[in-house]
Amino acid sequence: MTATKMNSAQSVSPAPTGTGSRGTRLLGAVAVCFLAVAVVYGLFISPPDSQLGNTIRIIYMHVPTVMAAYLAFLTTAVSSAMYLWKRTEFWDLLGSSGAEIGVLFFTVTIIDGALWGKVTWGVFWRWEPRLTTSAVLLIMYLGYLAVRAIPADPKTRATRCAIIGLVAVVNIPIVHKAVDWWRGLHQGKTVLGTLNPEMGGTQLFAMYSALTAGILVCVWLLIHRFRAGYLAERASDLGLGQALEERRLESSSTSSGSKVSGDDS
Amino acid sequence: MSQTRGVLGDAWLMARKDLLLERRAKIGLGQVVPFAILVLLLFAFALDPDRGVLKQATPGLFWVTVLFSAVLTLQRSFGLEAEDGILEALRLSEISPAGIYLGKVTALTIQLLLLEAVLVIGVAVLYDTKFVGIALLVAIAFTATLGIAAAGSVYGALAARLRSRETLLPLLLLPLLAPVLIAATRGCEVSLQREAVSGWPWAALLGIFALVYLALGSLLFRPLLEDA
Amino acid sequence: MSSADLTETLCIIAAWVVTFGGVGAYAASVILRGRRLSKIVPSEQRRWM
Amino acid sequence: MGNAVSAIVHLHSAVALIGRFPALAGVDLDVDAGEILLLQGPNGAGKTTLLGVCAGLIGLSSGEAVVLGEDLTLNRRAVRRRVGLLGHDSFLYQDLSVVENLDFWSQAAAATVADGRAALERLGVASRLFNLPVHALSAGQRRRVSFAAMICRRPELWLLDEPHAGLDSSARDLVDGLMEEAAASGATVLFASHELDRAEHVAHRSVTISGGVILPQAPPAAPPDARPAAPTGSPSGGSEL
Repeated sequence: MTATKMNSAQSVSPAPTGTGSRGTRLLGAVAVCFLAVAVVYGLFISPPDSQLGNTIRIIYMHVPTVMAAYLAFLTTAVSSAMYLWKRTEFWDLLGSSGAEIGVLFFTVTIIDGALWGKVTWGVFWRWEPRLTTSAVLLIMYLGYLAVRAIPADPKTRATRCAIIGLVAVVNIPIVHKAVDWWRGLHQGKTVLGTLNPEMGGTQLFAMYSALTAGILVCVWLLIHRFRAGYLAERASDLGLGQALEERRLESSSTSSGSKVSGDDS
Repeated sequence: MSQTRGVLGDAWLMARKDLLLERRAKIGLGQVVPFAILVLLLFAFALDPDRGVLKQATPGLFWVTVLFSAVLTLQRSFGLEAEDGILEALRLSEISPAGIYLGKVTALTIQLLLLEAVLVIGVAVLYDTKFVGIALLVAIAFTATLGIAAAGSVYGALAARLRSRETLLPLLLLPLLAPVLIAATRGCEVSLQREAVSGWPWAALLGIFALVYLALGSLLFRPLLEDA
Repeated sequence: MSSADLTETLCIIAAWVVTFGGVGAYAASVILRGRRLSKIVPSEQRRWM
Repeated sequence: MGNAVSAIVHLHSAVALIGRFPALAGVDLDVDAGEILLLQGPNGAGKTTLLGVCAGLIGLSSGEAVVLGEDLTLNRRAVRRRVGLLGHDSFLYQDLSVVENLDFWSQAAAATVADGRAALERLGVASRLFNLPVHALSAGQRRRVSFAAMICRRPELWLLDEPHAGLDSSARDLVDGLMEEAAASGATVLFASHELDRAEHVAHRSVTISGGVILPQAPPAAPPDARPAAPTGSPSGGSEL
């Protein structure tokens, strides 16, 4: 809370006590407005679809989450490439934030899709191309997070994750194509294939406000997750200066075999 | 002379060494091939052979068996590079990272193709499969195997130095190979004339997969060896 | 017919609850993590743009 | 302190992290051409890490490192072809035979197969062992093969991690002879050893490393923290967004 004296003397606003800032609060407020509109129009005002009936209300959630997930994974892919080029912590943290948020939105997407399937087909899962693709991609990025969770030197971890981020993203179009061709042989009702291209005005309005809200929430989450990751790195760095001091002190106490930790290789 | 060896020369040096290692240690022949045959037997136990399920599912079962065997082969292939400081020695050597990668892919492709040859005999005998459309089958087997080796070598090298490599490699690799499994299985079904459409698009998709990962792996292997 | 309507209503509600609940819970966890870490990290390293 | 230009190895305030552990905590070291330098110190002092840094395998998180004229903070790869590292690990494929290993590693080092065979001979590896797989060798025999794989690279800088360990006395004499011969022909040798009576006999000079720093030669006058403080890692990137 107390504003520590900054060397630049001019901006003496207190340091933030969390990952929020004026920008994110503004962004969050706008997102909440769009969400409110989406709830009101999506659940109450807009009429049932001519073909989908009330299940279009699930699509209002399904489409924004899948777009948010792809936006997050796109962020991860770009960040992975940028990390391997620039090697800065910024791109590493942004990439890992994207992967985590993408996994979150993909999980929600798949659950929404299964619920839609339950109403439409009577079963939760029917190997619908988009859902199948999503499931494969979700597991691919769970692997990214699994590697991320392995304790390692920050640079090592960053390189591993950047490699996985790139290897995974080029697979997305291939998985799409393969699954499309595969399911194309027994085409049935698909989630998006049944959308009426001439949706009514309120339906379109509900869809677009939900989509905007989804993307804003995704960006908002990315910023906060990035900052949380940045803080976590700084918190781990805190030990470093002390570790260096302790390491040097080992030499003054000439007791051999006073090894602290880690392997000497 | 050695200065002009180039990436392909490096790859050949690595691949020759890997094949020599297999000839000496016979892990693939002595352990992976029996495992693959065992999986074929297990599938027969799980899916009653008299109800025709086994026959219908043969292409899928074949490729699932290949995928599992590929994971084992990759564990072995990169496990021995991670032992005894070999990775450090390779970094100190003149072999380019792309050469190491392509060498590993070459050796793995050859080993897996030989394994598939044994498995083909296995399904022919055990599942009573009649092979038709050989050209397409060969094309699919080659492109699929190259794709498995190309993508697998990136993740194999990445996982090799991690303590949890046995569990991590399948988690990373198998979803990545999902399109290979789909394309290879459908392509073989078409070739065995279960479907009345052309199978060559599947072979093309497998070829694209293999080329994409060969290019990516060649680029990524340097950071992979240096920093991962 | 009414049981189908019930399923439909339940599934629609579940979809919205899962979406808002899942994303909301994640957002809360990130915010709380940020607050907790902010107490540890010195303030001069906590300047956002 | 030798001057930085002619030194084969020049480290200044070198900090190297293994994970988040500072294995080197600010090393200052200069080694001149043709020198045989003994690196001594307790287990976990940072000897192996120091050799890894000189070989260009381990990066610095801060400080300076110039080895064989190559600035390792800019490029760690250029130096690798010019050094030979004998580590704790054998650097050999266990399932390949002695000659198969040497053939591979000599070609990998852009040397010829003949170089590899000559090195084996130089190390006194009996020809009856040539076709045995490496895992069937005794520890001392394997060490000789590793040594042969190293010298067939014709390194300008020898980095040896406990070269005497596990060797019989004739092999130790052989190793000492090789080091002296290398130094006489202009190469530089940096080796870590616990066997001081033998090592000090070969070495021109010795330094002690402990707690990730090189101890002062004279009785310690300055406290260890009088060394130039290494900036603690606060990587670039900053708090954007």
